[in-house]
Amino acid sequence: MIDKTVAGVADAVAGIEDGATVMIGGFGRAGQPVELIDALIEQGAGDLTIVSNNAGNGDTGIAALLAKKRVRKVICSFPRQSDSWVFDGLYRAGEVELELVPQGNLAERIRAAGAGIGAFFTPTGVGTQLADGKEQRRIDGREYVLEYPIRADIALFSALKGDRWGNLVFRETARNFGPIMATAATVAVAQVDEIVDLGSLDPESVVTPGIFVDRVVAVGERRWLDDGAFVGGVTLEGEPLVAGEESK
Amino acid sequence: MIDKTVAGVADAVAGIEDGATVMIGGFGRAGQPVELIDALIEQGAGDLTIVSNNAGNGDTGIAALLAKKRVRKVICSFPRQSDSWVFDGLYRAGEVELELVPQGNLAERIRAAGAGIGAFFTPTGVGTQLADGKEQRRIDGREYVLEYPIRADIALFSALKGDRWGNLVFRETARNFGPIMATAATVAVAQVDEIVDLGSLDPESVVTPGIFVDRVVAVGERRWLDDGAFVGGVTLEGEPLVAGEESK
Amino acid sequence: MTTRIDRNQLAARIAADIPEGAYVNLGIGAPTLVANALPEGQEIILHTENGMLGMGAKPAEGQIDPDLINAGKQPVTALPGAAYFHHADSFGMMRGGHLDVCVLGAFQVAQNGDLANWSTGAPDAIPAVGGAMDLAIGAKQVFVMTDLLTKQGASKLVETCAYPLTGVGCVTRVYTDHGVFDTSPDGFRVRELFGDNTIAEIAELTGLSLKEA
Amino acid sequence: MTTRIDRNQLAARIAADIPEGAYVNLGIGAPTLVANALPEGQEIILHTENGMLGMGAKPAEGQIDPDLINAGKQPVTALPGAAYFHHADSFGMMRGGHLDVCVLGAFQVAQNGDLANWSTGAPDAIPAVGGAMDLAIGAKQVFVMTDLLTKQGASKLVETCAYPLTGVGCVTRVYTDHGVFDTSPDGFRVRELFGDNTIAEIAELTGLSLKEA
Repeated sequence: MIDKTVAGVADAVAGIEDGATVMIGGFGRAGQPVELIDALIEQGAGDLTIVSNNAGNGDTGIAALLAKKRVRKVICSFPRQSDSWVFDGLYRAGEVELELVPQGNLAERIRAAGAGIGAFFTPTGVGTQLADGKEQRRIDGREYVLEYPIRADIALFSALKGDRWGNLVFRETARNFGPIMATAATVAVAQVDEIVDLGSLDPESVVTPGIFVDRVVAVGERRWLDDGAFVGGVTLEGEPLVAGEESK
Repeated sequence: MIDKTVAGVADAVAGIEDGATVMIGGFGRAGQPVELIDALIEQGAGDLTIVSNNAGNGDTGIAALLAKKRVRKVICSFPRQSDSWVFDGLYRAGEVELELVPQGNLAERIRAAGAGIGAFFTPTGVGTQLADGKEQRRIDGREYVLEYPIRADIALFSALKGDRWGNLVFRETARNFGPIMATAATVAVAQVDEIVDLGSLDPESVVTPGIFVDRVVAVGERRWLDDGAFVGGVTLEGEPLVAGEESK
Repeated sequence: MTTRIDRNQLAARIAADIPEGAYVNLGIGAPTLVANALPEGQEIILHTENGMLGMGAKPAEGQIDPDLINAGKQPVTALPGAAYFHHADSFGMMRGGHLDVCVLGAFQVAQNGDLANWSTGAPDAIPAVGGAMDLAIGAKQVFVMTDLLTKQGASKLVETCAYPLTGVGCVTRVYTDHGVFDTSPDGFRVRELFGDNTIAEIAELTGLSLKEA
Repeated sequence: MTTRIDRNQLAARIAADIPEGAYVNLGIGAPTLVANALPEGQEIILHTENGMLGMGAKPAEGQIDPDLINAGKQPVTALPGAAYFHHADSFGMMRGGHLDVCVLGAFQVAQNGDLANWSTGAPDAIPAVGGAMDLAIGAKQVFVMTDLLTKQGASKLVETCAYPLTGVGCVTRVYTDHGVFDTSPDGFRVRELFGDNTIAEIAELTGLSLKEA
C-alpha cells in the first residue's frame, strides 16, 4: 500500500541537510507552510538557500527561519514588505544574499525544472538590470531573455486536503506556488489541514497529482482558523495582525 | 453583461477564413469537437492548416474535413491509426502536407504560444530525424533542441460544461489538448454538453478560466451518449464502433 | 496654478476607459482604487497575479479570509464566476497577452513608453520587483496612474528614464492628476487636460515638448 | 532450438521488476500486457500520457466510456485516487523525470541504449511518432519489451540502430522472449536467460558479443 502520509511535521522535514536548497510556498502569508517551517527550525539545518516569493513576514515562518541565521541566500521576487523587518535587517547587515527574480520568471523557472525544460526565452525583464549579462534573442520581432530552471532539494508548501497517494487540493489564492514547487524539488512535502480517504478527492479537481508529492502531513485547521482568532495576514489597512487581535 | 455563449455551432465557427490555422482538440475521438468540425465543413473555409494530435478517425470529424479537401497541411504527432484511411489516402496521393511533431513537444509548443514563451529547449527528439536542422544545445550535461511556439487563428475543442464567462470544466481524458489550445488561439471556441449558470462551477475546479475562451456553444450530450448508443470510439479489441452497434 | 484632480477622480477617469468585458489587472497601491470606480452593473473581470480571476471588493470586517488576498496582500473576495490557478498559469496568462488592460504606478515614464516603477536605484534600498516586470509586458494596454510631478516638483514624464527600467516601450497611456498622455515614438501626445490646463503649462512643468493626440 | 517465453510470461517477468509504489507508463501495444501481470494487492500507479494517473483495468462490456481511454485509444477505467490533467502537464510530468518506469516496444535497441521504435524508414510509410520520443527520454528507467528476433530472424538487439532513432542512449533494459539484457557503453550485459539458453547461443543468434551482467 502506498502511504505518503507521515505522522508529524518532524518526520515531514527529516533529512534536510546543511546547504540544501529549500522551496517554500506561499505568497505573503497565504499558503506559507508555517508549521513545516517551524519544524525545519527545530530540525536544525543551516546554510540554506530559500526559494520563495517573499522573504518573510513579521516574526513567524520564513522570518523566524531567517532570524535563526539558518539562511545563506534568498531567491525571491519581493523581499521588501511592510512587515519584512527580519530580512531587511539581515540584508542591510550583509548577512543574507539576495537573488531577485521577477515573479513570473520565478514561477516559470520553477515550472521548467519540474517539466524537464532546459531553458526558455521570456520577454519579462528584457532591457532591465535583472537581465544584465543574460543571453538575449529577438524571435518573431520581439526581444526575449534566456532563463534557466530553478530546482530544489526539498519543497515545503501548504495545501487544503491530501490523500495517502499525495493527491492535493488547495484553497483560494493560497494555491500560488505550491503546485509548481511540488514538481521542482527532489522531495516535495505538503502540510494539509486534513488527510482524506483515497478516492474522496474528485479526480477532475485534483490540482497536484500524487506523483509530485513525497510526504503529506496533517496540521489541522491552520492557526488563523482556531476559535475564529486570526493569526497572520493584515487588516484592511494593510497592518499586520497578531493572534487574537482580530476575530475572523 | 458578458455573454460568450452563442446560439448555434454556425455562430461558433463564424469568420474562419481560407488559409487559417485551426487547432482542433481531442485525442483520437476523445474530446474531438465533432459538432464544431461539422459546422466548419458547412461554413466552407478551405486551405486550412490543422493542428491536432491525430489526423482523423473513420469518416467523421477531422476525417470528414480532410475528405472535403479543405486541409492543406496537418501538424500532428500521430496521423497513422487503424481508422485513419482518409488521411492515409490523401497523404499517399500527395494532397496533404504533414508536419510531424512529437506529442509532448506539440503540447509544449502550444502551451508556449499561450504563455508568451518565445522558444524553449526540450530534450525530446534530440538525435532523431525530427530534430534535424534544429538548434541544439547542451545545458547542465544534457542535450536539448530548441522548439518554437505554435499559434492558431482559432481553436475548436470540446468541454463538459461552460458558463457565460467562458469558464470550462472537462471530462476525464477528453480534457487532453483543450485547455492549452484555448490559450494559443486568437479565437477559442468550446463546444460543451451543457451551459450552466455563472457561479455554479466551483472556482477551485475550473480548468480553463474564461479569459482564454471567446465562444461557448452547447451541443447537448454528445452523440455517443444519446440513448446509450455509442458513436465513435473503439471496441475492447480496438475496432472502430459505429452508431448503434454498441450499447453504452 | 494648474488644475489637479484627486486620486479617486483619476481612478474614475481611468475606469471610464475600460470597456465592459475587459480583463484587467490593477497592480498594487493607487491603481487598486480603479476597482471602486468601475461602473455598477458592468462586468469587468479583475485578475490578481497571485492566482485568481473574478476578484471582488474587499470583505466586510469580520469576513476576512487570509487565503483570499490580492497582489498587495490585502483581503479581497471572489465573485460568482471566479477561478483560481497557480502562479505559473497566472503569469503565463499575463505574459501570453491575454489581459486587456493593466494599470500600474510609476516613478518615471519615458515618452517612448519605457517604465520605471520598481527601484529608484538608491544604494541603500532593498530591491524588490514582484510582478512589476511581468505586468509591464503582460497586457494589451499598459496604463500608468500617477501624479504628474513628484513631491519635489520633478516631472515623472520624461524623455528618458533615469531610474532602472521595469520594461521597455511598454506603457501605452499615462493618466496623471493634470491630464492624460499617450506615449509615442516622437514624444508624448496630449490626450486630455483637466480643468483649464494648457499644453503650454504642462510643457513648462515637465520640460517636454508635447503634441496633441 | 532456444527457449522462448510467450508475451504473457514476458509481461509477468517485467512486472516482477516493478516495485510497489512505482509510477509507470506502459506505452501502447504489447507493453500494456504488463498491467494484467502486476501483483494483486500491490499499488502501482499507471500513467497514460493522454492525461491520467491511476489508470485501471479495461471496463466490462457495456461499461465503455469514450471519454476514458488510454494512449492506445482503448477504453480503460479510473481507480480511486486517480487524477486527470491536460496534455502539457502530462508530458511535463514525463519530461521532468517523474515517472519511475516506462515500458516500450522496439524495432531495434542498440547496446548503448539507443532506441528505434517509431519508423522503419520505409519510403512509402506514413510517419507517426505520437508520444514515443517523449516516453523514450521521460522515465527514470526505460524498459523495452520485445521479441529478440524479427519474424525474418534478424536480431532486434544491435550494435547500432539502422532504423531512425526514437531516442539516444535512453533504454536501460531489454526484456525479450529469450532473456533480459542491460544496455551499457561497452555492449549488452546478459541479466537473465530463460530456460537453458546460453550466452553463446544468444551471441550467435544476435551476432553480438555479450557479457554477463
